[in-house]
Amino acid sequence: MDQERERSWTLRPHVSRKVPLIFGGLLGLGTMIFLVGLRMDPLRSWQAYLINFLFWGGIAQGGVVFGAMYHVVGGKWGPPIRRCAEGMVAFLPVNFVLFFPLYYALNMFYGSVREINPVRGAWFDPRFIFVRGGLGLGLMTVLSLFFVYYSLRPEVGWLQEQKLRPRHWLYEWITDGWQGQELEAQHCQRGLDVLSAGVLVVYPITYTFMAFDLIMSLDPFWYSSLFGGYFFISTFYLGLAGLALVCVLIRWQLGPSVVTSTQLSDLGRLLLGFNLTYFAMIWSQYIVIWYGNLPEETQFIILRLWEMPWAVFSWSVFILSTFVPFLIFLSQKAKREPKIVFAVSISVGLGLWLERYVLIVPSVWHSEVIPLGWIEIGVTAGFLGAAVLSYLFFLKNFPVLPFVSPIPSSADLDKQHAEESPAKVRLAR
Amino acid sequence: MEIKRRDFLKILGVSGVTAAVSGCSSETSRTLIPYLIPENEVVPGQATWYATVCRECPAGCGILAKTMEGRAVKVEGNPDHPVNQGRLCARGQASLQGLYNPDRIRQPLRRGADGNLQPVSWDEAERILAGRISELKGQGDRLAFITPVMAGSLDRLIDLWLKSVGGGKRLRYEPLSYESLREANRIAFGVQEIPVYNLQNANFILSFGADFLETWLSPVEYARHFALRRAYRAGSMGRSVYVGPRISLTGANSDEWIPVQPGNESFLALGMVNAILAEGLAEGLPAPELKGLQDIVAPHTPEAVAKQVGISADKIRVLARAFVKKHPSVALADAKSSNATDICVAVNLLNYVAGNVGATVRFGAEAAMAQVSSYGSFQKHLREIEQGAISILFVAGVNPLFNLPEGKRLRERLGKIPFVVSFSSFPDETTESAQLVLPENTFFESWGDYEPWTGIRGLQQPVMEPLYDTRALGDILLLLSTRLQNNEKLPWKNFYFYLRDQWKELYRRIKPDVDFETFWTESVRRGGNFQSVATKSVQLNPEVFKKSFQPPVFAGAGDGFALIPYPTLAFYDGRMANRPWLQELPDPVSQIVWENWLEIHPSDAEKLGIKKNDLLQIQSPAGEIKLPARISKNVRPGIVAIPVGQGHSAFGRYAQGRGASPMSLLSAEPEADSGALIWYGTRVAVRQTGLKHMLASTSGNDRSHDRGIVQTISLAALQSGIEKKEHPHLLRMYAEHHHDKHRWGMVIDLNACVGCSACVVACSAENNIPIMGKEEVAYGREMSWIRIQRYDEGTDERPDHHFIPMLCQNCDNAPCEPVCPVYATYHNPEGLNAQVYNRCVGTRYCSNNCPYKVRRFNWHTAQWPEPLNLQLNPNVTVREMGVMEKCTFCVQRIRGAELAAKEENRDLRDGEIVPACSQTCPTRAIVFGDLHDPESEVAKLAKNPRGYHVLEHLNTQPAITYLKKIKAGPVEG
Amino acid sequence: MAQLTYHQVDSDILRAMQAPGWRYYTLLSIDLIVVAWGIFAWRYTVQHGLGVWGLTHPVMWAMDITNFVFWVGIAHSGTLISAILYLFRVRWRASIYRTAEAVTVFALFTAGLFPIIHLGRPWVFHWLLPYSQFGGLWVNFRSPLVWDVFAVMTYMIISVLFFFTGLVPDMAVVRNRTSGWRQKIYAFMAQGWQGTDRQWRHYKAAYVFLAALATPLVISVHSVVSWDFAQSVVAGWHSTIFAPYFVAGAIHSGLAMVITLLIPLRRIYRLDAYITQQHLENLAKLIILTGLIVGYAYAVETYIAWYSNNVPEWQRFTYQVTGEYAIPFWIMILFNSLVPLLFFVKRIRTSTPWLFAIAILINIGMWMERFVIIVTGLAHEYDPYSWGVFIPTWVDISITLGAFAWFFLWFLLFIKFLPVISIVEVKEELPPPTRSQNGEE
Amino acid sequence: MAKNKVADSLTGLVGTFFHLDSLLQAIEQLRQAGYRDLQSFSPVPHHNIDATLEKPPSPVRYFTLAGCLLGAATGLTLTIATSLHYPLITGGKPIVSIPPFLVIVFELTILFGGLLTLGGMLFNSRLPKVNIGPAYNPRFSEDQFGLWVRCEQKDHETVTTLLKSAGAEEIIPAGQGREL
Repeated sequence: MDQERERSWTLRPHVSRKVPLIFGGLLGLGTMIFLVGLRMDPLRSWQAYLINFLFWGGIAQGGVVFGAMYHVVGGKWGPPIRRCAEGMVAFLPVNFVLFFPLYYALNMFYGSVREINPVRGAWFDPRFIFVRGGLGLGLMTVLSLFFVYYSLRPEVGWLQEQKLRPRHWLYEWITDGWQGQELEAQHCQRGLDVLSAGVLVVYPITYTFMAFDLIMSLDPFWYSSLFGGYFFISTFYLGLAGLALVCVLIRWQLGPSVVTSTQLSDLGRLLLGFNLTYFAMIWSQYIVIWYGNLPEETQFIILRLWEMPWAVFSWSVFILSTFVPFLIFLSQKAKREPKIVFAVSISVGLGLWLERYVLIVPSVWHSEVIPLGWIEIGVTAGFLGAAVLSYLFFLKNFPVLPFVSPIPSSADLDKQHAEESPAKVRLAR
Repeated sequence: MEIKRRDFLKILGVSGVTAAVSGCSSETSRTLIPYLIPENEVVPGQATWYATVCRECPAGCGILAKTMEGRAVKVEGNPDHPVNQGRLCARGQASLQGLYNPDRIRQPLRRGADGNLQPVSWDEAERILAGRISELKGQGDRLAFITPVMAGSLDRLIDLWLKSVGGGKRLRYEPLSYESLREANRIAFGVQEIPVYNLQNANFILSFGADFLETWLSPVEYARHFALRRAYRAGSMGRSVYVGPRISLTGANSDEWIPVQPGNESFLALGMVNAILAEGLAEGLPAPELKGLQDIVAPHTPEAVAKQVGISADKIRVLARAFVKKHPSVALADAKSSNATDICVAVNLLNYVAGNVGATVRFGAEAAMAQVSSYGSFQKHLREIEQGAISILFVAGVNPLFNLPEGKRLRERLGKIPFVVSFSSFPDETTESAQLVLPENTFFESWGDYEPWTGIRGLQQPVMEPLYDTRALGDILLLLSTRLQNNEKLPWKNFYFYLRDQWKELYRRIKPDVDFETFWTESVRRGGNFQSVATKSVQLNPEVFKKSFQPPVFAGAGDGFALIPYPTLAFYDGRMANRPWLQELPDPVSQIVWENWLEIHPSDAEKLGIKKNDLLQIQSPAGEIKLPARISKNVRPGIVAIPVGQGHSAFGRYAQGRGASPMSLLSAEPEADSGALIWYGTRVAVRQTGLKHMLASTSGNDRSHDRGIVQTISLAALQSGIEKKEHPHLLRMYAEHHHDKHRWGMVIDLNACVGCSACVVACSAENNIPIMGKEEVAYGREMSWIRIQRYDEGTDERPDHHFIPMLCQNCDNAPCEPVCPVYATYHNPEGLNAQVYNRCVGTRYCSNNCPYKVRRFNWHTAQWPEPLNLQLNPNVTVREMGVMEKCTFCVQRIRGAELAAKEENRDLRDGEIVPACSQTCPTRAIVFGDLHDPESEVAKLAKNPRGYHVLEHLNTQPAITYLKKIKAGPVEG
Repeated sequence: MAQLTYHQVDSDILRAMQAPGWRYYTLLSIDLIVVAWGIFAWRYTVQHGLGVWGLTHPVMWAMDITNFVFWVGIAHSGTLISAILYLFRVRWRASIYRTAEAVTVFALFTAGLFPIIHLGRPWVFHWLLPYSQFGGLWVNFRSPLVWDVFAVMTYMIISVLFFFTGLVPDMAVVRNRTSGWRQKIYAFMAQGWQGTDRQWRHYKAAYVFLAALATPLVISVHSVVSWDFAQSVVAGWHSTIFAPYFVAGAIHSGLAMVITLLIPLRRIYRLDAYITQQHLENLAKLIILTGLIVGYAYAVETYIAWYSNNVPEWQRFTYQVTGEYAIPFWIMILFNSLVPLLFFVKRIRTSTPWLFAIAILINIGMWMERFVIIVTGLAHEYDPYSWGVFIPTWVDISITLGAFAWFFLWFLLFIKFLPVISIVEVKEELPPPTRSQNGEE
Repeated sequence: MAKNKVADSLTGLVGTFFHLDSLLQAIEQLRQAGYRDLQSFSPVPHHNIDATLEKPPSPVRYFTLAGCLLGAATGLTLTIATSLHYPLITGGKPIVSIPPFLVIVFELTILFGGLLTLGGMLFNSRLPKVNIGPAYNPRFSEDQFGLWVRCEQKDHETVTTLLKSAGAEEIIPAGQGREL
């Protein structure tokens, strides 16, 4: 058994030295461009910053939430996929740090709102937004980290026992107070149960407020009660797309035995499902606003959907992140085909980046020229760099194939309990 | 759908004809002259209009009656009549429900042995009556005849007839009389008259309790004047202040309300005179007069008055200055307290020193009301009755047993009269104690004339055959005299010929350059003959200088509340209480229907621990009644107010047993100087009964909760010149839709709307709107398509009532339309929000989605007890149970006009189409027309800077533009 | 312990279909009386007009539409369990989905009545159906009420198909075990099923696709129902969150109803072997989820009411919380979003009495939710002059009770005439008989 | 029994099994022996049966697809055509207001899809059937498996032995037994 574990431990994508360099470069470049941009056109650079902050943070968070969900429903179909998802946690602390600079942007964004809508002024005092946003994100990050921590601990513990790896502060920290496999299995089990629930409960709330505070309120009049729900669904969808992308890459690295076609197609089915959910969220808002025809609601929508130039963006969002994936994933075969899955996740990601763009920019940007150029690209590149680096860091240090698993989730335990129940009706295997 | 509806109407029309064929015989109908000459008389489905005179109150407005298939279906004001100029009040609109009242007396009745009234034939009835009269054997003065003020041929005929039976006592009785005013005019100016008031020229109207928007003298006329002068023109508008113990509708429409204890008005007026003279503002007064006046008002310095009346001396001075500076102004007095004459005299002096007499107060053309016989003389006759000096009493057109105080004692007294004859058309308190009832025609069925002001002679022609076996009073008397062989004295075949003769004399007097027939025909067609009368100038009557001014005195315990009974907009003195439309018409200020109440100030209510709807016992030396409480700041502390008109014991199903009449609480003692009945002379004790009695109000909430439904603008802001705010350009969710030919729209000027509610009744009459009764209305199920919403925007100290007529806004983006699953409501090409009754399945979603809540649902099958159904407008569907209904700008009238235009192949003229509400509005607040036609009045008004849409933020794009009410604030001077 | 055999499964499940005892008949007759009373109340309405209800201007919808929304909602959990869980290959659905689906079908039978009952002129209800009327006038496809017609009709048809498709193999079982006229009926329902490989193949395929269609359908249906309100401009109705919020609420109430029915069912017919504590616990877990979503919706609604800065919206909210309908409102908050949180405690979600009690409370809470949303929205609309209050009359209440009785009537009949648990799917969960097993025996 | 009239040299044999594995074994043996026209009876579906019989996937999916497309088309034409045929403006919304219509389209898509799915299933599995053929044994619905083999008279022995060897409890001839 140990050999088997050892095999899966060694089975890690070996990333060529160049890759970190390239993305490090991107990060540096992005930072530079951002700083320059701040001098030249602060508003523009800040809005680019906000877009990417929401986008990359969204991918990471979405991934972790997937992991938590996988645990809660007691999924069995793809340990590596679960681990790939957990890996995204690596970017969350970075993202949390990246939230602080926004403090300087908020004043710029909300000055006008406070003038037009004094009633809500106090609520939009940047300091207040900053504090509540910070607390939410902080909590979210901590929960996510500990969730993954409990998932990794047994394996790292085993590694330490086997002395397969030079001592390392990270491992030391993770396996602090190690009490041996069996005990730990139980202990981590409980931890996972609690934290996964925690993640799943806190996530919607935090992201609802992110949506209300950082996007919806940029427009002083518009409001939509579903917007929060819409945003956390969209973010989760984004996370899934990111996950699919990573999985395909891993598969290409380590071969189809690690990430099987079946697992891909299951992932694909999930994507399809959330594609529909995401669309339902858009539709539920659109039809209501269309029908009600109340100016305070319609203006926001019309401006983005029917007025140039924003219409272009909105419709490409629709095509890239909703329509195309739907058509493609209708077919069973497509879902099993790595290349196609890869392409689709790219398209979804692109679409959702534009989505955040078109949600934010028209509210704060009031000049003729469309703010889409080197600043935006630069800032995006920077975030990309940061995200990839942190993910590589995770891959480097932790096994892609969770080998001290399947950790039986409490759901399974229940099922075992069910097996003992008088009737031998066998439930979920 | 339109097609279908018209087919349906044809059928209705036919059935109408068959109904009308029932007896179109006599000469009268041949001698009728329609207002608009049609080719031939009765055409199925085509209206014929007849001019006549409204006799529901002494104002004597001219009306046009619309008859279809021989039955009157709608009345409108007669545009040629100088008093109302084409407009009518709520009572006038409801007059048809007198004609078609299901409780009308349908044939002569006599009191049988068992004490009940039994039908008799006219012949029999005349025989009995003739017998009784001949028993008098020339002692004609044992016969008394009570009528209202008639001011016309019939009045003279009655006198003649009385003479023919050897004289007799004649009483012209009006519950709302102006005896003290008449007397005061004698004292002040030596003319025992009631002058003409030209409110439309008055820059400042100071009303001492005169409710000229509801009942005072000539409400329709004065409402028009008031609105005309209130209109904002060239940077200014007329101002008005109301002095009185409670806020009437008139008070609610004034800039200021100065609450005073009843009876103290005189001192306020004198204080003002004093101030005016002191400040030397009175110009052109001859020295002796000035001297005399100064002597009279000397004791009444503003300071002294301030103490008496309880308002600051400065305020009195400000009012005084304003009253003179805003020349011409006018002060009106409707005094009802024990010192009523004093008050009127004081007010006369005020007008005199301000130079209003001859300007806004004109003697010369006197009001018919001046002919009223005083309540004092009435009392005298009652005493005679007690001594048995009267053996026959004729009562026609009045109901003293309801209106006079001490009803019980009165009934006993009448009981002493061997033979009481009532000519009433309805069973009422008086017919209850009559031996013989000879039902009179309603004025719609009889000839007559009425001269409300000298020179203004309205000619009243019957617009249809009598519904029942009833007769005109004139005819009855003439037939009677035939029986009594008095023909040589009264040689006329019937009243119609007498009337013609009377007009022959008039013809001789005014000598128009046409022959009599043309003159007559023209007068009948136009509804009368109208001459202006020269103003005669008056001087102060020396007698006035000897006048001493008394404080008011009250009967009843000193700690009681001063009782204020007040006639109401809907019921006048109570004679209208049997009209279901008026019963269901919310009182504009209280929004209460079907009953009356006792109004008490919150502070007093708190003292007595009275809560809303507590049933209270109100007691005075003369009697006691029970009424539910309405707690309101509309009355000043220390007084209680009760509307008059309800509390009938016998007046048909709609009036009987509703509320109570405060008149029975008053003391019978007439006022010393004028002999008038003292209305405000009683203190009452108010006690809890521990019971509750729910009043039915149509108002869901009195406040508008910052919804901006009634919007106002300050006079200052208007003077500083505002621009109509252009809305920020809105991005449209869907393309604008176009109205190819017309876009019907409406403008409602909230500054002109006084809340008189005439439009509401007019709408009910035009659109066959059923009445629901108290319980249903209490639950919010009234059916009115247009309603006068009253919002109290005032402070805790002082209410501030705003009125807004709310009807279907016929929105461009009507939220009600798209939600209907069956297209029962849709937007028609002329911009109407059409409602197809036959298509409606009754999901009621449209009403839920209507922000203005102007859609009405037929909860039950509507009831029109015979013969009310004869009034139904054949051009409008009667809606079935379970369907939604609403205002469509009187689409039947629009179609009618369009058809007419088509036949004459011409375009529609602006103002050709007039919905019922707009047609009757006495203040012309409602204007309807085509918004597409830039020349139309409505299109021009819609551009007014005061214009706004209700609930604009919902983007419903209503067809109705409201013009903001102008808040002028307190008068300055 | 011995494995369940195929044979035993048949006999256990068919036991429920044996001739009923006096308890059953008493229950049935009481139920019938209530149904009859409800029908009388409706007849009375038709005769005297909707005025006999508590409806008024401005509250033109109240208990009628509340019942409609409530019952459509009840239907949803059935489809969730039978279709959605099927797609997610959740095995434990096997032994409860038949009942759940029956609930769906019967709830729809009940809900379907109200669009007709609530009409002012029910005798022309057919004008709501899409056919050419009055020379080419159809229905107004822009009206949410017409969407309702389509959504509910479709949902009803698909559910019935799904229900009977699932029944076919079981009907074959029953057919083979009965005789006489009963057999004829079941034979008809079995459509001549023989369980050949070909039949099974197409059957399974069809079943998957029906499930795949039912899933988006079920979501769309309650979205459409929610849009009856959300599409209006009524403050408190016009809200974008309504669609997901109603769907979650629907499933919330539906699950509660399923629990309410399953608990007595397994007790009376001794089906604990098939409907285990585990099933109920899983349902309870789902309820936690839906409860949380519903709670989230309440919170967001409140936040937006404040945030929107919209006077009528906020005043309506304060009215809802403090006005005439405050009690129903707080019941709704308590029963729908707080009480279900108790299920986080394992001891509670595994105790039958607790489950039953809380399920009942949720049923009440969800009915109240619909009532509160509908009535408070209308009672205090834009024009304060036209504010009003709805007070239910005996007719309102009778019709509501009648509807409940009507639903239970169907369910009672179902118990006796159809297998309450899918025989075939339970067998599928068992290991097929093989020689090896026999070896052991 | 119309089909029985067709006197045919071909007949069939039905073997009854108590165990799934025996059934599968029988299928394999027969297929090796070249008897490809087999027909199994079972109380529950089992993927192994299909696997061993090597049956193609069910074509029902195409019915579903067709139904959905048909439904969508119907929905679009119904809504748009009727609105244009009797154009009434409501609430200022366009005569052809797509968003609301899409709701109808969606519902009809599902409805038709569902109907055709069911139709497809009935059609493909030759249901409904009026009467059950002799090959069928009521216990097939309970706990036994059956296998019908199409073979000529002369092959009866061979087939019988094959079935026996696989563990068939009883073997009866069932003429044109194919799920008649």
